[in-house]
Amino acid sequence: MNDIVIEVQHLGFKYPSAPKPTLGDIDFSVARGEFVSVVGPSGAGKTTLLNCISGLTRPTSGRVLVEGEAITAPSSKIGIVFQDYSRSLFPWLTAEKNVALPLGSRGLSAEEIRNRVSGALASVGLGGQEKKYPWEMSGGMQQRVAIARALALEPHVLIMDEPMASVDAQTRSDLEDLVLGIWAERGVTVILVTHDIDEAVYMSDRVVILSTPPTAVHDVMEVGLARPRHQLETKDDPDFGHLRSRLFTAIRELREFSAAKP
Amino acid sequence: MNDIVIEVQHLGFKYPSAPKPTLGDIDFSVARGEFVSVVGPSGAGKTTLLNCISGLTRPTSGRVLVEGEAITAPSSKIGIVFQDYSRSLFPWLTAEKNVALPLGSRGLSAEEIRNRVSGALASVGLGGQEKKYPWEMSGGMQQRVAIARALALEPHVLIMDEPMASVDAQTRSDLEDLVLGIWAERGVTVILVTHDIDEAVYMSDRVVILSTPPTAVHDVMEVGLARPRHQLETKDDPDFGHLRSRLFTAIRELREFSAAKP
Amino acid sequence: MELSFRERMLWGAAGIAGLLAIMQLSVMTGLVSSNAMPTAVGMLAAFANLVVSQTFLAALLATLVASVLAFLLASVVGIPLGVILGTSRTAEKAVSGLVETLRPVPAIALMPIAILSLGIGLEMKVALAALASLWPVLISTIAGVRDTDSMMVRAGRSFTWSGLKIMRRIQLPAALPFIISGARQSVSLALVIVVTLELLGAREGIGDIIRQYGAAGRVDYVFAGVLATGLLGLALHAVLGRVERRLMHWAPQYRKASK
Amino acid sequence: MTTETQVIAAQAAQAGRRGRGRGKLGRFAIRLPALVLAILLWQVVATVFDTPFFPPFLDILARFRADWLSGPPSQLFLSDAFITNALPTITRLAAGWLIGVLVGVLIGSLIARLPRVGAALEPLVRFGMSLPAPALLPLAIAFFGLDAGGKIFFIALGAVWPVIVGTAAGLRGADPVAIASARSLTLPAATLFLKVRIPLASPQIMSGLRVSVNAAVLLIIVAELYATTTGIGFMIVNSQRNFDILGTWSGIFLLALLGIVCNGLFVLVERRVMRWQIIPREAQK
Amino acid sequence: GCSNAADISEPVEDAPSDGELFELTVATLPIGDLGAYFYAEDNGIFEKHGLDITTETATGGSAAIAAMVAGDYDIVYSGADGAIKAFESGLPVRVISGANLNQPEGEKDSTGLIAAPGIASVEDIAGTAIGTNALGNINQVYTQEYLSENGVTDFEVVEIPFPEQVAALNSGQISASLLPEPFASQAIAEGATVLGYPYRTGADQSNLVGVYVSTEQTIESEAEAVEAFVAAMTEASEAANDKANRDALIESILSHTKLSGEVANAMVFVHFTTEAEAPQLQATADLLTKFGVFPGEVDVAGLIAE
Ligand SMILES: Nc1ncnc2c1ncn2[C@@H]1O[C@H](COP(=O)(O)OP(=O)(O)OP(=O)(O)O)[C@@H](O)[C@H]1O
Ligand SMILES: Nc1ncnc2c1ncn2[C@@H]1O[C@H](COP(=O)(O)OP(=O)(O)OP(=O)(O)O)[C@@H](O)[C@H]1O
Ligand SMILES: [Mg+2]
Ligand SMILES: [Mg+2]
Repeated sequence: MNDIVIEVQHLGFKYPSAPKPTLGDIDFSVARGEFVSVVGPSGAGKTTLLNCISGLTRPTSGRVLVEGEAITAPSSKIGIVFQDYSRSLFPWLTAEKNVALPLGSRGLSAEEIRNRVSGALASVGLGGQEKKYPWEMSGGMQQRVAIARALALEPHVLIMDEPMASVDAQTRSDLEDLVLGIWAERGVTVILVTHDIDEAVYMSDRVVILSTPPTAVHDVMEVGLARPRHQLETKDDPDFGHLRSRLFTAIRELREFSAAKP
Repeated sequence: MNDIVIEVQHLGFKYPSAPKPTLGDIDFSVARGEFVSVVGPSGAGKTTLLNCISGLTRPTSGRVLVEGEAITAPSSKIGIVFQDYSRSLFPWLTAEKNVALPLGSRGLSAEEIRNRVSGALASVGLGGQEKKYPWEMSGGMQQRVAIARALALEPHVLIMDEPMASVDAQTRSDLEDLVLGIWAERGVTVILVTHDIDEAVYMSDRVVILSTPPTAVHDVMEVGLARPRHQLETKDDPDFGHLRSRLFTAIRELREFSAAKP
Repeated sequence: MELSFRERMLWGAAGIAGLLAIMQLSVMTGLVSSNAMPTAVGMLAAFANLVVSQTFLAALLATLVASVLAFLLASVVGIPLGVILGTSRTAEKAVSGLVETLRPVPAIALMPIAILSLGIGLEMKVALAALASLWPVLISTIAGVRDTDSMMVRAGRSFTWSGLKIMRRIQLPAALPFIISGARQSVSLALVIVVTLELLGAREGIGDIIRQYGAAGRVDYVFAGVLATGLLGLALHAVLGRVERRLMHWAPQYRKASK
Repeated sequence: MTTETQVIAAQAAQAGRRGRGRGKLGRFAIRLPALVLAILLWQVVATVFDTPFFPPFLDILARFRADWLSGPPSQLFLSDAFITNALPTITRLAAGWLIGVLVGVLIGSLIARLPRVGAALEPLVRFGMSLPAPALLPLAIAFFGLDAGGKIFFIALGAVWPVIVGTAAGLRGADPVAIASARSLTLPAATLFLKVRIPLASPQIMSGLRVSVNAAVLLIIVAELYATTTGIGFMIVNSQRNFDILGTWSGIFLLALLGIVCNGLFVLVERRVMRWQIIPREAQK
Repeated sequence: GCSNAADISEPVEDAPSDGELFELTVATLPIGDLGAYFYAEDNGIFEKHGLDITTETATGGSAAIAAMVAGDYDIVYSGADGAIKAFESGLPVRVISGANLNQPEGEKDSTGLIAAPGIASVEDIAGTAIGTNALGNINQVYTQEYLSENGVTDFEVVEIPFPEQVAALNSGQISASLLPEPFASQAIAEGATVLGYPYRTGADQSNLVGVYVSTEQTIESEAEAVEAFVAAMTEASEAANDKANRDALIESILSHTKLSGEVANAMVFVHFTTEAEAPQLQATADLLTKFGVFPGEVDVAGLIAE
C-alpha cells in the first residue's frame, strides 16, 4: 500500500558483556510520513533498537533498511533527538552553532547553512534566541534546540528517544504539540520511543509494543484518532481512554510476566 | 467542621536578591487526613511555599500554623520528600541508615529505631533491600527510600515537592498508588506539589491552584472522585476528564497571562 | 548570614592587620627572637626595598620564565599524550604501570643527579619542573577525554563524523574544563618546583635570593622574599583564573546567573 | 573547584574500572608493558653509554638492596641505614601531615561556618595557598629550629593550606537541596555537621588531602636536603657530596618508593571514603 | 706524575693574540680559604693575565663540581676530597692547581682541632662524639687520623654545620671538632682550647686542603685560559701569603663574604698555593679509604692535569 521507509528485518542484538541477547527477533516497518511510537517495559531494549536503526550500533543479526538501503553506519537520512538535552547539546556552543555544527561538513554554502539554521530554529519557535547558550535556556527550550539540530539536517526519518522525559509536565504537552506540528508541516517520518502511555497514544498513528528481552514485537496497535489532535479534546475522547487502557494493561502484564520470571 | 492541621495565613515571601516578592499573600488550610495538591505555573513559588510551611525558610510576612503552633524552624511534625532523590538521600549511607539517621537523636531505643526503620521500608515495599546504597537502586526505589525516611519520623504532615518528577512514567504510576496506599493506611495529612495535572486530580481531595508571582491562591478545586482510586478506572471516569480540563485551562491561562505581562 | 562586599573587605583587612600586629608584637616583646623573625615593619621595609631593586626584579623574571617554560613543556607533551591515552584504552592500559610508578616520584629528589647533566641553571629547573607538572595536565586530560559524555560522542557519530573529527570537535572541548583545571595545577606546581630548586641551590631566581639572604642572616629580607613569592603565586593564580574564566565561560561554575 | 573534584572522581573511577574483570595477575600484567620497556631501555642505554651519573638499572637495584634491605630477618630485612634514615623521614612525614590535616579541617570548618572569621582569614589563606610551600622553610626554622620539631612544623605548615581550602570550599559549596533535606529531618547541629555536612564536603576535602600529601612528600625532602643529619633526603645529599652516584640513585629510589607507597595508601583510603561518589560514576559509564 | 702546574710567567703574553680577554666562569665559596682568589679579583690580577673572570658563589664544592661537569662553570674551588671523590666516581674532572695548604709547624694554623671546655687532652675524647661539618669529608678523616695516631679510636662522628658547632661544643654534644676560621676563633673566645693541628701529618707536615678543578674538556679547549688562570693565582697567592698585604687581603675577604670586620681582623689564614702534588692527594685518598669513605684503594694518578 504505502511507500515503506524503514524496514526492520529480524533484528537481533546481544551486548558482548550480557549473558543473553537483548533484542531477540524484531520485525516491523514504517511507512513514509508515518508517526510510530515504540513502547515497552524499562530495559526492553528500546534505546538499543533505536541505536541499531540509526546505525550507531551494528546489530548481531538481521538488518535495517532505510529507503531500501541497508544501514551499517549513521546516515544523513536519519536525524536523532536524544532524551537528555543536557548531555547531547554542546554547552560551549550557542543554540545557533549547535544547530550549524553538523552542517559544516556537508558541502553546503555558508548562505544555505544560515538559512537552514534559522529555518530550523524558527520551526521550533526559537527565532531570536540564536545567540543563547544551552545553559541560558529552560529545559524545554534546550530540547527544542536539539530538535532543531536534527531538523536542520533535513532527514527523511526523525528518531526520538524519550525526547520529552526530562522536562516538566506542562512543557511536555507544549513539546508534544510542537513535534506534531513539525511532523505535519515537514512530512517527515517519525519514530518516537516513550515511556508515557498517554503520549504514545496521543502522538502516533501506530504504537509498537515491545516485549521483555530477548525482545520481540509483542503487539502493534493502530491509533485511529482524528488529526489534528488536541490536548484536551483528544484526551477526552472515549477511544483515547480505551487505547490507553489497552496499552497500560499490555505493558503492566509484560512487566509482571518478566518480574515473575527470575 | 474538620480538625485543621495546617493553616497558611497571609504568607508573603521575597528573596533578598529578587526585585519583587515571590509569594504575595497566600491563605489556605488543610484538614487532618486530607490529601491536598498544589499546582501552579513554573516559577510560581510552589517550592518556596513548601519551604515556608516546613520551616526551612522564614516567611517575610504572615505565618504558618501546624496543629495550632507557629512554625519557625523545621519541626518533627512534618516530613518532607523532595523531588530529586539523588540530592536528598545521602549516598554514603545504606537505605537503612538513611532512614535511621534522623531517628538517632530522638531518644528512641535501638530496638524501636530498628522497628521503625524496617516498618517504614516495608511500607514502601523495600523489605529486604535495607543494606543497599542509594546508587545501587533504581530511581523509583530511591524515591521510595526517601518516602520511608519521612515516614519513619511518624510525622503528622507529609509534604512532597514533585516527588514523582524524576522517575519514568511507569514507575510514576506505581509510586502514585504507593503514596495513596500509605496515606490511606497511616492517616497522615499530605501536601503534594506537582506539575502533572493528571496526577493532581488523581491523587487529591482538593487542588490548590497558585497564580504567578507575587503569588496568591488563584482557585481551589474540590475533587469529588471516589476512593480508592484506580489508574485505569478513575482516569476513565468522565468527571476525571472534566476536572483535568478545568485545571489544564486554568494553568494555561495563568501562564499566558503571566507571559503577556513582561 | 551573607556578608556584604564591604564587610568582607573590612574583615579581610582586619585579618591581615591582625597577623602583622601579632608579628610585630611577638618580636618586639622578645617572644620570638629577632634573629629568627623580623618585625612586620622591618619585613615591609625590606619588601619595599626589594621590589624596586633591579636584581630582585631580574630574579623574579628568572623564576617566572623557568616556571612558564616548564609548564609549556609539560602541556605540549601532556595534552596530546592525554588525548591519545584518553581515547585508546589499550594504550592507556599499557602505559598505566609506567605512569603510576613515575607520577608519585618527587621530582625534587632527582635534583642531585639532574645537576650532573643539566647544571644548576635554567635547563635543570625547567626539566625538573616540567617533569613534576606533567602529571596534573596529563591525568586531567585523560580523565576529561574519558569523561566526555557518551551521549555527546553518539551525537557526533549521528552527524556521520569521523573519529578524529569527534575527538577534535567534541571530546577536546568537552574535556577542556578538566584540561584547564589540570593546567592550573601544573602552573602552580611548576612555580613551586622552580622556587624550591632555587632555594636548594639552583642559580638565579627568587629562591636563590631568599637563600642568599638566609645565609647572610638577614631575616627581614628573607621574610620579604617569602612575601614576594606568595604575591607572585597569588598573581599567577589571578591571571590563570582570568584565562580560565575566559575560555570556560560556558562551564557550569562560570555561568553568569543570567536568570 | 568542582572540576577538580570531578577529575579526582573520574580518576578514581578509572582506577576502579581497571579493577574489574580478569584475574589479579592478568590485570597487573596488562599494565606493565611500557614500564618493563622503560626499564629495559634504561639498562641498555646506561650500559652502552657508560656515563658515570646514569648507571645501569640493575646496578642501582643491587645498591638499593645493599643500602636498605640488607638487614637481619629480625628487622624484617631492613638495614640499619633504613632504620636510622628512612624511619625518621617517615615519622616526620606522617606527624607533620596529620597535624596539617587536623588543623586544616578545623580552620576550614571555621571559615565556612563563621562568615566573619572566614572573611578575616580568607586573604591570609589565599596567600598561604599561593605561596610555594618550600619558601616557608625559613619560617619553620625561625620558630622551631632545624630539629625534628622544625621539620614537622614545616610539613604541617605546607600541608595545611589545601586542606583548609578544600574543607571550606566543600562545606560552602554543599548542595542546598541536600542540606535542606537534612534540616527537614531536624537533626541536632552536631549530627548535621558530622554526618551530613562533612560527608557532603568530603570529595573536596579529599581533593585537598591529596594535594597536601604531595606537598608533604615534597617538603620532607626539601627539609632533609636543606639541613639534617638523618633522613633519606640527607642520605641523598651526603652521597651526592661524596660523588657516590649509585648511593644517590639508591636514595632517590627509596624516596620514589615512599612517594608511591604514600600515593597508594591514599588511593586506598580515597576509594573507601569516596565509594559512594565513585561507584555510581562508574556505573553511569 | 708530579707536576707543578703553575710555573708560568710573563703574564701579559697569556692574552689572546687578538687583544680579547679569555672568559672564564669560576665557582667560589664565601670563605676565607679563597682569600687569594678574592685578592686577585680585587687587585686586577686576572685582567693582568688576560682573563675576564665571572665569579659565582656556589652552595658547596660538590654541587659546584656537578654543575661544572654539566657546563655551568669552567673552574671550581673545592676541597681536595671533593676532587678525589669526583675523579673516583668517573667524572671527567682534573685538578688544575692547588689552592690552600695548612700552615706549617711554628705558624698558627687556621684549622685546629678545637676541644670543648673540660676536654684537656686528646685522650679525653675517647668514648665521646666529635663533630664534622659533612660526613666523610677531608676534615673528618684527618681528624680521625690524628686521633688514631694518638691512640684514640673509640668515638662517634656526628654531622653538625659549622655555625652550630660552637654551640654544640659548649653544650657538650660533641667533645671536639676540626674548626676553620672564623668559628675557631669564636669557639676559643668562648673558652674552648686547641688540642692540635691534624693536617700537620705526613712527610712535610703539610697537606693540600683546597684545590681548583676544571673538566678535561675545558682544560683541552681552553688550555691557554686555564694556564693564565693558574698563573694569575700563583701571583695572587704569593701576594696574599705576604704579611705586608694582610690588610688588603682582609678587605678582599670582607668584600666577598658576609663576615664582620671584627671577625676578619682576628682571623688566622691558610697558606695559599697553586702547587698540587700527586702524593699529597694520594695521602688524602688513602685516608678516605682507611676511614671507610671509599670501599677500596683509590689511585689518584691522572687527577692532576698535565
Ligand atoms: N552497554 C551495555 N552493555 C551491556 N548491557 C547493556 C548495555 N546497554 C544496555 N544494556 C542492557 O540492555 C538492556 C536494554 O537496554 P536499553 O537501554 O536498550 O533499554 P530501554 O528499553 O531503552 O530501557 P529504558 O526504558 O530504561 O530506557 C537492559 O537490560 C540494559 O541493562
Ligand atoms: N534563592 C533564590 N533567590 C532568588 N530567587 C529565587 C531563589 N529561589 C527561587 N527563586 C525565584 O523565585 C521564584 C519561585 O521559585 P520556586 O522554586 O519556588 O518556584 P516553583 O513554583 O517551585 O517552580 P518550579 O515549578 O519550576 O519548581 C522563581 O521565579 C525563582 O526564580
Ligand atoms: Mg532507553
Ligand atoms: Mg519547585
